[in-house]
Amino acid sequence: MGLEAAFTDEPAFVPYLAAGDPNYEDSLAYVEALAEGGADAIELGLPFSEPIAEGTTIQNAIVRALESGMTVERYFDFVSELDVNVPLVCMTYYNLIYQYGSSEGPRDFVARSAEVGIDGFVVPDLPAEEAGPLREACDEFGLDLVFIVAPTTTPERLERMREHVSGYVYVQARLGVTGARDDVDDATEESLTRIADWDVPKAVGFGIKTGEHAERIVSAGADGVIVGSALVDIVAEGYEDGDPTDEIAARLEALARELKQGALRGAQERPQPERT
Amino acid sequence: MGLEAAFTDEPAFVPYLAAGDPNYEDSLAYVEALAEGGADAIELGLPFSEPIAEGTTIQNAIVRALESGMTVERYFDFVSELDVNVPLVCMTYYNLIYQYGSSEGPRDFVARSAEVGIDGFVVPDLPAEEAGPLREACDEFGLDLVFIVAPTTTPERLERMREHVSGYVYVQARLGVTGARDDVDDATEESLTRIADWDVPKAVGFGIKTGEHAERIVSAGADGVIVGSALVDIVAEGYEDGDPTDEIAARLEALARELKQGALRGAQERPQPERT
Amino acid sequence: MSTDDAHDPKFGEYGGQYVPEALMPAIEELADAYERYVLHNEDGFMDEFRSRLADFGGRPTPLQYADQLSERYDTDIYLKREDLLHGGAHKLNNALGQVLLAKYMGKERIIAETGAGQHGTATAMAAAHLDMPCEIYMGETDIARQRPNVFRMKINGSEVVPVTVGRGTLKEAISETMREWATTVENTHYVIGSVVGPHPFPKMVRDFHAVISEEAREQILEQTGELPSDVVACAGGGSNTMGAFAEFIADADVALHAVEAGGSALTVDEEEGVAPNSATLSTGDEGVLHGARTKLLQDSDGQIMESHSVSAGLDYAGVGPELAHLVDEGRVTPVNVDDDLALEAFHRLSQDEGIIPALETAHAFGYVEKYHDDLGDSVVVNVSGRGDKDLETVIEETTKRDLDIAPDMSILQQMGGSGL
Amino acid sequence: MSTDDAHDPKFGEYGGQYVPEALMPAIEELADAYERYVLHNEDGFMDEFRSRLADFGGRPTPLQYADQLSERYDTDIYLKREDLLHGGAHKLNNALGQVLLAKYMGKERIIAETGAGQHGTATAMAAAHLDMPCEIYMGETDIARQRPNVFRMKINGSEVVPVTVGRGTLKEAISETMREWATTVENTHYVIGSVVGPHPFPKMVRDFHAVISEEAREQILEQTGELPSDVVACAGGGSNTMGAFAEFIADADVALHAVEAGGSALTVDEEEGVAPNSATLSTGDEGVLHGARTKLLQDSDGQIMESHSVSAGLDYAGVGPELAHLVDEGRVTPVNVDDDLALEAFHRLSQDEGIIPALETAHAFGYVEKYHDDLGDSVVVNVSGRGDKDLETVIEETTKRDLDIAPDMSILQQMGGSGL
Ligand SMILES: Cc1ncc(COP(=O)(O)O)c(C=O)c1O
Ligand SMILES: Cc1ncc(COP(=O)(O)O)c(C=O)c1O
Repeated sequence: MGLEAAFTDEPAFVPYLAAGDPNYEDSLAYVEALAEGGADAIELGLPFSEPIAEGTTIQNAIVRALESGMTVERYFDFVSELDVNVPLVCMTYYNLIYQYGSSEGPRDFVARSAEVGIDGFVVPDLPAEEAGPLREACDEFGLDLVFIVAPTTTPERLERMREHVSGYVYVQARLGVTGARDDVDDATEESLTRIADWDVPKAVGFGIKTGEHAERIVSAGADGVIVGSALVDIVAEGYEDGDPTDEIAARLEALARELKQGALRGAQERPQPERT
Repeated sequence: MGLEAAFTDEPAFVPYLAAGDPNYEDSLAYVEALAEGGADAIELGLPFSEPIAEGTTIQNAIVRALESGMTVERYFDFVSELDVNVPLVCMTYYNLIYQYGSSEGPRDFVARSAEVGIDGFVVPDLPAEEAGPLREACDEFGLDLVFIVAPTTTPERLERMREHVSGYVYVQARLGVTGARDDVDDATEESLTRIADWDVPKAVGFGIKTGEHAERIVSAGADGVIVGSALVDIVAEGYEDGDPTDEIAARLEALARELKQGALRGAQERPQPERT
Repeated sequence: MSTDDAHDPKFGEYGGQYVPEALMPAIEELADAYERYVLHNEDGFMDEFRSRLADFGGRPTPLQYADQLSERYDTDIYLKREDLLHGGAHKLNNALGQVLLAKYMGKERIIAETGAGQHGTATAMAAAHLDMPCEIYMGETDIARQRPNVFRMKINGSEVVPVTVGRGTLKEAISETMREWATTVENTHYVIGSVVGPHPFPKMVRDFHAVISEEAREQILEQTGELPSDVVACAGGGSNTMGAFAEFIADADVALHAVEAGGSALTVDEEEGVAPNSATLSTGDEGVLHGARTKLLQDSDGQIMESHSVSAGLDYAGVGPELAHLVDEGRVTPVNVDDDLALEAFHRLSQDEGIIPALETAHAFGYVEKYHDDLGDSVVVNVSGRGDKDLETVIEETTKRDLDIAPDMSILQQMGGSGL
Repeated sequence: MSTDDAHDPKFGEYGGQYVPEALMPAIEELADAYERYVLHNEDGFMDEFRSRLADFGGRPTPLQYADQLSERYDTDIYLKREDLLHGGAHKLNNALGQVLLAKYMGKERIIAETGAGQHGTATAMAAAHLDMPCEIYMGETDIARQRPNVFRMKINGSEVVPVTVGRGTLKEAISETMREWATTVENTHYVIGSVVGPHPFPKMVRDFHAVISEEAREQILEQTGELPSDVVACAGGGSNTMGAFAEFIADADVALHAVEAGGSALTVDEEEGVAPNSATLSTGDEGVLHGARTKLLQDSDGQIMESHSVSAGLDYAGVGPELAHLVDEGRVTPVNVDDDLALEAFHRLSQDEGIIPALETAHAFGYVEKYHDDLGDSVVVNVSGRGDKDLETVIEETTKRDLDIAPDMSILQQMGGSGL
């Protein structure tokens, strides 16, 4: 359905979970709970054995998912089986995309993704320079390719990314994983300013944990917020404490709701709304 | 009384024990038992902490003696207390001789030795080249200085030794510690031939264990036999088995008797007796 | 030093820069520094590097004619003695180069990953020597089984940071270090331990190690007047390998053999995601790992396999992209030697030449033993490191196997215990 | 090489040949071989020796300017890097020289004694390299506590013969080796491990190690244009010491400092026959031990004391006779450094310079730390060996002491156990 659509009308809340964490069945319930809680799109992690771009929280989620038997084929099954009504973004590492299928390159993976209803990709270890073949396959099948803009990204690299990006741009709020709030806001504002004239929605992620926090990010000009670790934490804690699946799902839904509400509040506080 | 006297008339049996092995009192009894058994002179070891020239058997005897408290002063006491009627040879290493007393050099040690009734010295780590000061002191106090001739001793060194030697010459039967009998006899005969014209008695030692063995050595031309390890073995075994002192003493006396008898038999078998 | 392709992040289709966006600026900054300092000797960087390698590291290392092996194989065997480098392996060439480069770049802090601890100890030494704060990331499982190396890093003043995620081994340590780097790029340099990772690491690490072949080439010409027929080096990530090959690549008649760890078997267990070897060049296929496209041990999904070898330093599921390329081009021959043969070669070199090699290095000699008939008349073998670090493993693995060539170790058992 | 006094078995009143008669011919034969091969380079012996020292051993070793220490002490500190020699210590210079000499003499077998195992491992390496059967005599107590070195000797193909008499330590091993030599002199050479024993050993071992000062003298002249103000070396038997001093002895302005192990105290326990140090030059007096007249730790009877030091390689009750003589003459200054100061220096060199020294070597640096105000403006310190062998001892001794400078080792405890 096109990722950009998720950002129309109101600021988007985009949660992340690793598919299959801590197991296939529970994970289905958790992802559905996020949709229930108001997700406008979902980043669904396909676990890779060497997740070099993840923090400890998500690394551990990936370990749990792999240990419970998640594979690429089961991931596609998982997506097919998911009962949600929002666009899905496959977040994974390039090697899984590259290896899939009988022919070399990313085309087979994209084709199969399109088949099961995936709308786009975030590939943290695939910079714009190496993204040519995946971009082509995405174009062929009408899928989006999201890129991540970091606070350290140079102007030259911004230009390169702009050429390839579609769906939305993932604005990495800061380098550190946690930290003082004001920092985040400053870095975020600066990043948003740098790409203000791009014609894709700007979603900010990295370290967002509360509704209040989402509110500030959106009020600073973001078109959406991406939240991963805070949600994965709920799964991890519930799993460790042996809590019932429905309770954990309820907690996820509640946090989702809070985050979405925060984003909505943020939109109302914006000095001059850029989009309507 | 002069060591040479021990070799007059008949072949001499010269046993060795470490003074103080396994303790002062027992050791007195053992040495006296040897005299009882027919010793013509006794080599009495003064234990040194680094006995580089000894086989394992005697090394262990020295360790026992040191551990039971033997010191240089106690050694002199030991000699004074000994109730034997044969010449005594102090066998030790040069450092103990050198360190003794208040003035530098061997003189104090020799003086004190003379006082307690020692008749001469064997110092295995003191070659003729280094023996000047000790030779002088011995001359001053009328004591003998025995040297060891090895199968490997060169003719030049024999000459040097001949100048310094007195009392008797200690002929080392062979390099190895144990071995086939015929070897010993050959090496011994050759050594004896090399020093045949020396005017001191020739005593052969190194590996002699039985009366029969003593017999052959003497029949090969030796003026006496020196026996150490075989006797020390009796002390060691008795000590380990916890046998009573008098039993061990009796065994020593018996072996001494056997060795002396062997030596006497050997003298009768000599082709042409050199001394009468 | 070959500068022709310095700006190209690729080796044919291999290489590249598959890293999180947050790291791209650091990598571009590094590529720039590589060009200026390493390739163009700006501010005399290379002069200082070479001079410290000499005085602190002990270069040049000898190229030694091996009397006994040459006789055994009836061919001239020359040993390039990287085991004599400070720290006991070739690793210092790279560690010293990168820490010094970090200094020239104005970085204030060093981080590095380590598995068995060889690269970590080399980096800790270099950091102490150059007075740079240093943190080494190491999986907690590795910390427990590589205690002496942990201790060496700590006494050199480095922090050792335990990585507790997953299995707590090298893979996790690399991810953790990359993440740590991504959050501190501005003041921190990440010293990667082999010719792997994103551009410019594979080229830069190769150039720091190229001194091995630069010396060896000169030395053999001086000693024999001719180039060698063969150069043999073990290959884990491939840093000693590329170092030993680099200056011979243009000499088309010199055969280059990269010896990988054949482990216990060349087959894999897809189910468990485990390869009982790390013969990446011989059995792996193309993929993307740790920032570069290269040959990998992976399952059909593309998940990275656990590799295995008796030698911890060869135990890596990837390999340097340049080596992968040189193998595809036919310039380098990939071969492999299994655990048994490597252990045997370990004992042979120790007994015949009086050199106790690292188990990694022993693989190179295992290859020479088995295939000496295929080698030419003058063979340079890179002795990448010494084996002191491997004594415990060797006792254990030798005892398991009952090798004919192994010395009788009963004296140690008699004296109590069986370990070291 | 100073040949002036080659025929004189004495250094002043020290030295000589206090050995059993059975050994005298061997020693005379050796003195003859020393003169012919070593002093007169007969059959090109010295050429072959020097060439093998280079190719197999890794000579020359660097003379490294120590950045951090020089700054710390505000004087120029130069490190003579014998730790980079094959095997990790200066010991190989002598072991290789003697084993090669044995070959030239037509001997068929090598024996040697070892205490901590450093000389044993060097001899085993040299014997393997030169294809000579080799037996190393080692006390059973030492075997039990020096397992890695026992293993290294065995993997180099040497036999390790346990000496069970007495306490089973170095003293007993020396006696056993001397006795074994006395029974096999005809085909066997005894490789003594330091500048001790009867003539010609002290001179010969010195000459084999003199390459240290030969190189260092040349290197410092090249680097600074001047001779150093001071040379500092640790002294156990004194082989690295004499090696580091030899070529500077004629340079009257160069101060020579021999640093002994002060242990835990300089006092002695006459009752127990124990000196809690091995400061022979500083506190010992004249006597005869192991074939030579020299300075000794002995009780008033002349019984040799047990010496003690945190560093096994300095733990010897005697010292080379030439050093004793040079001290009496005032040419060499004997000093000592206690266990605490040595441990501190161990950590300092590791952290500041990235060099983990042997505990023996650490004594030399302890001296520089404490007395740097008394030293001149250009100090050569002999880094006699590396500290890999000492890790376990250092952990133990450091933990006991709670030294400020020591790194926090709690990471190792957390990961289970406290040893290596
Ligand atoms: C001695 C030695 N050789 C070889 C290797 C393998 O690394 P590379 O293939 O990068 O040279 C290692 C790695 O630890 C090593 O320690
Ligand atoms: C590294 C090192 N330095 C010094 C010594 C002391 O010996 P020497 O005084 O003969 O040099 C030893 C002895 O084992 C040693 O291993």
